[in-house]
Amino acid sequence: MDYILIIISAVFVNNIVMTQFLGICPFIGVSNKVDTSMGMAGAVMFVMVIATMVTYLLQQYILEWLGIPFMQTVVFILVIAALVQLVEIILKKVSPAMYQALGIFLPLITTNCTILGVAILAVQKEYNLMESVVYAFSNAAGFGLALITFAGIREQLDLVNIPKSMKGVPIAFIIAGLLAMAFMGFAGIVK
Amino acid sequence: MLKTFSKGGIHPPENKLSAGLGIETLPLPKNVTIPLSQHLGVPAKPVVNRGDEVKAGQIIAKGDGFVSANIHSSVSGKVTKIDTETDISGYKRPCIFIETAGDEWLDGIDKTDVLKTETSLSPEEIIAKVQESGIVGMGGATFPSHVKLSVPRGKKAEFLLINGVECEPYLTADHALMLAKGEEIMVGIRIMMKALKVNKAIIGIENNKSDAIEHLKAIAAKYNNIEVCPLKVKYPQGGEKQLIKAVLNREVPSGGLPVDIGAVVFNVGTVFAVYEAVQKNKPLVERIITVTGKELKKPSNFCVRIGTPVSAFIEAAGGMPENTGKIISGGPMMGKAVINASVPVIKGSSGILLLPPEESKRKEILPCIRCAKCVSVCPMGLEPYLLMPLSQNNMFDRLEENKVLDCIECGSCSFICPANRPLLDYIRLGKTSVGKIIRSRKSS
Amino acid sequence: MNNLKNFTKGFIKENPVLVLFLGLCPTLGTSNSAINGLSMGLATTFVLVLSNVVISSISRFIPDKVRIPSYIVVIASFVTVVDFMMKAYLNTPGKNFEPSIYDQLGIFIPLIVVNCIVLGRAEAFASKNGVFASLIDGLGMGLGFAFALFMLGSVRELLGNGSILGFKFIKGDGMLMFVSPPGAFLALGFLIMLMRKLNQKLAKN
Amino acid sequence: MNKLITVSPSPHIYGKDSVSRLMYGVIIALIPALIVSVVMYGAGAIIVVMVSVASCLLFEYLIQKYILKSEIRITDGSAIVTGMLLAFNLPSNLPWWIIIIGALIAIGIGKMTFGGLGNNPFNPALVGRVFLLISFPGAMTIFPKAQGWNTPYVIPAGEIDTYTGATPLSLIKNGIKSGKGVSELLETSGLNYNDLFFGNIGGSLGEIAAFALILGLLFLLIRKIITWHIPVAVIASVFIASGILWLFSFEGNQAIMNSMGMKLPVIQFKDAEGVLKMFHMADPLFHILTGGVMLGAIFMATDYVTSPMTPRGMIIYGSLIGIITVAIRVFGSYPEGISFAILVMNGFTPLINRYVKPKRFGKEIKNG
Amino acid sequence: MRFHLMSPAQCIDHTGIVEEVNEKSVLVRFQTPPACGSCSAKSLCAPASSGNKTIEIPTETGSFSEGETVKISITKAMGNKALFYGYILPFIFVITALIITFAAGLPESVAGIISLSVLIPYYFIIYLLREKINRMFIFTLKKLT
Amino acid sequence: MAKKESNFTNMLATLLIVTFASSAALGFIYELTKKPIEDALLYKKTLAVQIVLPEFNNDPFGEAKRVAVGKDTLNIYPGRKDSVLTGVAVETSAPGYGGDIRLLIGFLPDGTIREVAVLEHKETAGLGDKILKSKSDFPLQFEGKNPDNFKLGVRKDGAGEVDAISASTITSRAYCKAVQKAYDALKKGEIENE
Amino acid sequence: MNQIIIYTIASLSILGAVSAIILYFVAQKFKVYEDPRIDEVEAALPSANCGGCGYAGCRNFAEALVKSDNFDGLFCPVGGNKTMEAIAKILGREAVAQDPLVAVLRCNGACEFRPKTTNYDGATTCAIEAALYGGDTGCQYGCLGHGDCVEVCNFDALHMDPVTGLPVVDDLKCTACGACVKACPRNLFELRKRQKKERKIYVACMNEDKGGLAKKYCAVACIGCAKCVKVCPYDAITMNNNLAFIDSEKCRLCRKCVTECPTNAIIEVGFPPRKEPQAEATVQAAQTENTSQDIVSAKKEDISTNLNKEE
Ligand SMILES: Cc1cc2nc3c(=O)[nH]c(=O)nc-3n(C[C@H](O)[C@H](O)[C@H](O)COP(=O)(O)O)c2cc1C
Ligand SMILES: Cc1cc2nc3c(=O)[nH]c(=O)nc-3n(C[C@H](O)[C@H](O)[C@H](O)COP(=O)(O)O)c2cc1C
Ligand SMILES: Cc1cc2nc3c(=O)[nH]c(=O)nc-3n(C[C@H](O)[C@H](O)[C@H](O)COP(=O)(O)O)c2cc1C
Ligand SMILES: Cc1cc2nc3c(=O)[nH]c(=O)nc-3n(C[C@H](O)[C@H](O)[C@H](O)CO)c2cc1C
Ligand code: SF4
Ligand code: SF4
Ligand code: SF4
Ligand code: SF4
Ligand code: FES
Repeated sequence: MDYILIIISAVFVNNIVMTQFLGICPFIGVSNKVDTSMGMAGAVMFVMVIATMVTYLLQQYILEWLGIPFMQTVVFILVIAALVQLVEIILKKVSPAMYQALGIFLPLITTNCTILGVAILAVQKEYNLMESVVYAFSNAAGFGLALITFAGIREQLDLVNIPKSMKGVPIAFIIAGLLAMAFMGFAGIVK
Repeated sequence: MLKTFSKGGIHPPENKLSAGLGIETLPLPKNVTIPLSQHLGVPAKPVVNRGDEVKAGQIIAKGDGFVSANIHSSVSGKVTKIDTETDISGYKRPCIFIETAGDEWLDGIDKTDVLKTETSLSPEEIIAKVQESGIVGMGGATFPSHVKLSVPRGKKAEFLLINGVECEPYLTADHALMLAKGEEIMVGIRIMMKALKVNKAIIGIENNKSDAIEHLKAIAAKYNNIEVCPLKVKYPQGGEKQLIKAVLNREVPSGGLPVDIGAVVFNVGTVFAVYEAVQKNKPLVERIITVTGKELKKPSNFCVRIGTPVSAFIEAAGGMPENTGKIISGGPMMGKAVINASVPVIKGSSGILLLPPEESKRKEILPCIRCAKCVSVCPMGLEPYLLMPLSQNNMFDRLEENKVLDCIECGSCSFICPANRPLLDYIRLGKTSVGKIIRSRKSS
Repeated sequence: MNNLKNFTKGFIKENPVLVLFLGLCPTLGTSNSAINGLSMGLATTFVLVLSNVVISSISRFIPDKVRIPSYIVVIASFVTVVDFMMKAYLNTPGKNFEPSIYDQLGIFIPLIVVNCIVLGRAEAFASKNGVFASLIDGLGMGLGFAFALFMLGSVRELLGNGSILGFKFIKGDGMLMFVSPPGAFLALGFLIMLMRKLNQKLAKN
Repeated sequence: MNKLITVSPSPHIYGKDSVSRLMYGVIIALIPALIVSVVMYGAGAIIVVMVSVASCLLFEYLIQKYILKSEIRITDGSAIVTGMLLAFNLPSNLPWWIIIIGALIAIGIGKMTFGGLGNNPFNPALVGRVFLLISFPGAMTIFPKAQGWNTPYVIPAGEIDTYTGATPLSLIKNGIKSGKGVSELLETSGLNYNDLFFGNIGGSLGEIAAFALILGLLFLLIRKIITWHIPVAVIASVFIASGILWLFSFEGNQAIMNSMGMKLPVIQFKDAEGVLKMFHMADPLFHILTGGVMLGAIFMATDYVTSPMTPRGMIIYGSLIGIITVAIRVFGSYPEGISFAILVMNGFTPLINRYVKPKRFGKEIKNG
Repeated sequence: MRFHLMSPAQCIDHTGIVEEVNEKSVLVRFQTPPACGSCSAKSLCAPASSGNKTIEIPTETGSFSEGETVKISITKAMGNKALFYGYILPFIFVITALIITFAAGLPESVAGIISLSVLIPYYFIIYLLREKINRMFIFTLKKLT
Repeated sequence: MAKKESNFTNMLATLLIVTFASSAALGFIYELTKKPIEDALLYKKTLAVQIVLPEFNNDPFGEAKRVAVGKDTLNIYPGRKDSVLTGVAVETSAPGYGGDIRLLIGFLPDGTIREVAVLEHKETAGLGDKILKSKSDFPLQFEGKNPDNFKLGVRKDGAGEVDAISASTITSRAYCKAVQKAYDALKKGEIENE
Repeated sequence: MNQIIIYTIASLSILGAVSAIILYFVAQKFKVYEDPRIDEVEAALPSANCGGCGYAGCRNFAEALVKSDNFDGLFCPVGGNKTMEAIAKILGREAVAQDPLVAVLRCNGACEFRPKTTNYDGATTCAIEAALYGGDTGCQYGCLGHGDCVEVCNFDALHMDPVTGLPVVDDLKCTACGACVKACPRNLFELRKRQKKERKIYVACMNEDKGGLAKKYCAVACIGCAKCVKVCPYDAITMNNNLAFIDSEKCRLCRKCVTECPTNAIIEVGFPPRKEPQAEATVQAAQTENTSQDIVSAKKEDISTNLNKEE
């Protein structure tokens, strides 16, 4: 039950993009096409969960143990940066063709602030490992949901004439605002 | 329940002003201008020279290539020049100009009205005869009929469908033909069944032509395997895919041909032309044409020689009304507006429609309100509201993905759009561009 | 002259938020009031200036391949320092238990690490320029960022609460939408649009 | 020849529908509900509708003229529809300046930032409404009691309780929150289905009378302005979703028990009795007749611009609206959720359009 | 290399520049997509940006020369497949492992490490199957100039 | 000096130096700020108690007491000045519209409400959040009242003498309920002068 | 030293080492190295992202420039020689100077010279009209006037003249990117070499009909009389399908052909008014016939004098 609440909360009620304001850059930058948004969502899901697991273990079993939880920021960012690179190396080594296909398929997948943010938030919320993983997963799902919906709207808007001064980023923010407003209706579903 | 096709369609006001009127024959025109491309495909090659004397029915240009057709002189007289002349769209095209002198026909052509029912020709001979006679589809597409009669190897035709639907408002040429030449049409059907080696022919006629349905039903009773199928009135039932769907409940696959599902469709006019060619040895030099319009004194159905200037029979129908805003060759849904009244009639012209100025102007284009009416009327299940901006923005891959090439250009979407959007204009543009891209992809 | 230009460009012409669209997350997340926006902006400026200075002085010694990780370590350290400072000195709740500024900025303090502006400036400017120029650049960019946050915060606070920096202009509440998350997006969208128009005007003259 | 003939690509004739004809059709369809609201709420209803429509028109005009510098198209009727529907979603005693803000948001942000009619991804009237609900929750949640012409537009200070009353939905929601059962609540408040059907209840001014809205629906269907898919999908899914939940609720179980003479609980699960006692819910008929379900399903979810283009898409869209509505009503903190539900699904409309294509004519043949 | 007459709509393209021509393959470096090209933040697009990747594409025809601009395309289906095997499947394995180890009552540190290490055999198996997998992905190279 | 080449030793060395330097600095600064941070945290924790109670110089947390009222257990923090009881802070809560409303209520020894602090709430901004002093005068009604002779209930409900926040009856009810619970706990807790 | 500090240092240093190792391998395996010159080259480019060079965007073009050994076929029409020189400097190569070009419209069929024969009432794009109709005047070669070209010009160099109904090229802004050439369904744009002081002489007509026919529908059509061919001392004019063409490489701006042309189909731009009496007639004729064209040339004169001053 708790897990379900975490999921509903992260996907609908406290959506990472629309109410927590994390991952805005890819949200604004990569959300032009529905297909790539989907790919991006899948990749972020993997990276986010793995990163959260690793940072969780580091935090609980190393930093706390050493009494230096304040090193969180430095350690997490380094670990995440290295981790993402590591995954790439492994993929390339393991199957070059697959790696290449991914490279063509996906836009740049970056260690944006979502990954770090979710890792830190999971620690702050004092979740246990399983909860952290569910939390990371559902935040990635919420990210994907926002990204894909948003990409759909933008694809549609590509075909109509919007005022020149609103084109691009401003209109993206307006849409995000209205979408966030719509999602406010879910408030209270998870107390 | 009457049969009809299942998807989309509209009900424009019928306005069949000349319905039920007989066919009048016009006096010979003084001059004829015979364009060299009256069919899809490359223009025919002239085989006469300036100054030559020609007889009616004499071949004057030979089809050049696969989907090309022969062209015959429609009158007897002298070739005054072979030159380019603006066609109905304002582009200059090669034409042969003939000055009429008498009405002498080539030997061997039987121009009497006597019905000749039996034929001894083999299928191949029939097809050769059709080709020689320069017959092209009279339903509007002017696709050379001999090509359609030669079923490609590996495919088999099961049904011959005869298109007597005439779903376009105003037009009554096919209607008049069916009433006047019922027997001939039946013979023509039998000939074509033989050529196609099919055992079953069905004539599709919309319910608003009940006299024609009764008439043909009565005659068809005498023949085996020919059936008349009344259809509910709905535009564009005359489109061959819709007709096949309505009559046979089969769908021509996207990108496929009717023969892929065992059907071949011919217009009644084409059938009559085949009859005349095979039984009377008479090439395609004249056709039935409706001249109509709300302001016109005497809307009529005429039998005219190919190459007659349009103005000649507008005269015969009571003269060009004072306020004419648009002259349309064909029906109001699919016809083409012509640039002036001096252009000649060609094999594919089924009607001349004169619209008053108020009806000939388009209304102000408003933004699409996404009312989905265009989607709901599209008989091909396309999304015109989407195709138009895709075409405007040159998004060819998405046009292709959204099946722009399936559009039959019926115009239902433009007709229905409350925002007066020129949907079909842009879809056509998109079709052309995508078609080019696909061809270049295939050739590479 | 050049330094002056470097300093001022961050405000209007190359404003990191409103023109370059960098650091959007903290912008949206911490601009529900003018004071929050300003604090976040200043915290970022602090990191930006110091990391720029440090990086410009050490970049010569750093091999290319470990450039980014080294920069990250430097930046992250400064972020942690800011975190310590704010936890120590800006962590007092208000009279009515409004959360302290530190609590309100919350997760966005550690996230300064990944703020594209910081790393971006390190990469694009500090690693190629002298210490002083980098300092000016960091200060300019940082203050430009702070300026944008402050503007956005003020707009939102004014519309949403009828006040700026806590000074009430109208009685009662404003349009509460502007202090809730959707308002952040809407306000920023319009602010960017206005900035665009302003820059166009400037470019014309 | 001075009168040139015209040439243009085919087709050469056009249907008689036009954008303004459709919009004015919607306006006509809204009239029954407007009449009911005037009868119930008196002058307040008229003031709110007038202010809303006038300011929508004005803002549309100003933006088209001075900001977009485009053609002025306020006569097409869409701004009037937006204005009326915005008004229909407001309490009949909302201060005029809040209405004007709502109109500004609806037209300015909801519609014109995207370039105007046809471009907006979200329903403008609902954008305005939800914006106001979140921005001015106080003013937006005080609903006057229906007292005909005696309902004042400005409620005299200190007499709030005499003139205002809860909407049926908030009555139920608040009641359940304080641990009361639904039947008890309905009894004490004296609500019955007749009132719900004929509009003798508190609420936004256009949503109260189901029968007037259904009249509008019939008009829209007969004039072929809308198709049945969306309204039916929304109403049916609200009915089904709330029905299923109701079966699990205390009231639903009791109803079944009464009719079949069985013992509580009908549906068995772990600690069923205990859970059921805590889970109160109104019945599905109540859910479709109250709040904005009818108004939303008939007039707002059907907005062409923001709803899917194919029948299948419309049904998916409508059903999800219904489900989200019920979810918000039952589990969320808002007593009513249809506005949010429609806006959320507006957001998904492009995706629906992308993936739910009309059935094409003819299967594709694979070449080669 | 194989030509397919697939509609371009089902494909994903990238432009790249031929970097090296080998006997059986060419090395192509992707160009930054134009959208990114004009973005002022491109060089800082985060530490792990894979903005310019070089990939090796086997071709039979040696008709490419260095410095040439080419278009690389794969089908969307292929992209999705890569995504599935590269990210989604291992993700599912990790989660499953985590659930199992949790259910088995292992302490969470152990459970975490075990489920993370599931990735090792997973990628090892992929490595063993790499020939087969490589054959799943067909790239189309097309000259642009 | 030219850029260092990217070979393994160089890279390792650089990174080690950088990390060493920054970690050393961090550790150092941590030591420096440790005290202020702890002070700030302590202040934060005790702030509410300081606000709601009159002057005290004991450690109210140290003397905290837990009292069961109905199903709940409340924390009570007595404040004393030189061992004389100056007031008692009671932490209490009740479910409001959006979630639990948590209050800390300062009572004078005679049971009069001195101050109420809202520790946490999830009420609607603009409606239920009027329980905050900064938003409306609603909470002022309670100050100086003694629940013994001030009926904690919403006037509209006929349950007491409290004027509800308009359109937020639920919040108002919850507030009253929470205060009532705190008062009950206070009575039950029987905190006396030492 | 404090224990915490030791732990801090130890853990972070270990982490540093680990990252170093990982990143070392990354560096080994991913030989991604972006030539820093790409950035420089890109900065030197006009960043119009117009595609005039044949690449998707300026950056892609920059990459191609850096990658290739010489500048064969690589040219930025927007930046022109100056840009290419700057890039050559960055890359240490020779720039191949290309003649700067400018677009000219080869149709002078303003409304007054080319009366309408029909009213076109379809979608207002040249592409659609051209696909279905020969145009609303009798000339099937001339400008349709819906401005497809204006739409595609990224540099604001094209505007529709409301009087003539023809697009006008702003020489100063035109970068010769060629977008209009591609867009025009009638192929009316030609990229010509920029000549001295922005002067130019060209045949503003594409009509291939025989003289009489051409003249019938358009007063200023080229009728293929070949008088200009004969009069040109530099062999710059060729005649093909009844249509004259002036090669901008060969033309020396002597203006003999202009006066010779019986239909004024040859246009001169940027010249001072003629003094010889015999030429005056033409100027006058031009003035009476085509005032707006005059305005255009007058404007262009200003421009060219300005240009000269700048140089
Ligand atoms: C390239 C091409 C080849 C065709 N080949 C055949 C054919 O082999 N058999 C046939 O029955 N029709 C053939 N058709 C004819 C079409 O199916 C169709 O009958 C014709 O285009 C006119 O139809 P419409 O007036 O409905 O548009 C062909 C058409 C084209 C364009
Ligand atoms: C929208 C549409 C409507 C058509 N309507 C008719 C019609 O009413 N009568 C007809 O004979 N052909 C009509 N056609 C042409 C037929 O599709 C088909 O080309 C013709 O029946 C084939 O016979 P033909 O080759 O003998 O012309 C229509 C085509 C289209 C695309
Ligand atoms: C968006 C929204 C937010 C609300 N927030 C609160 C709230 O914070 N506190 C509250 O007591 N009631 C809240 N309500 C409930 C209504 O105001 C409800 O009608 C009221 O509490 C009961 O009516 P009354 O106060 O007139 O008795 C809210 C309602 C809505 C629609
Ligand atoms: C059937 C129908 C329903 C409509 N519903 C709405 C609505 O709910 N809200 C609104 O602002 N406009 C509505 N409109 C008007 C119009 O579509 C709307 O203003 C556009 O969304 C503005 O682009 C409706 C129009 C029609 C035809
Ligand atoms: S019919 Fe017209 S307005 Fe309606 S969706 Fe289609 S294009 Fe848009
Ligand atoms: S013209 Fe084409 S798109 Fe329009 S309704 Fe007909 S088939 Fe459909
Ligand atoms: S020049 Fe060509 S593209 Fe431009 S308006 Fe004329 S016809 Fe159209
Ligand atoms: S006029 Fe033509 S060539 Fe010149 S810049 Fe514009 S589009 Fe390019
Ligand atoms: S700041 Fe870029 S993703 Fe958050």
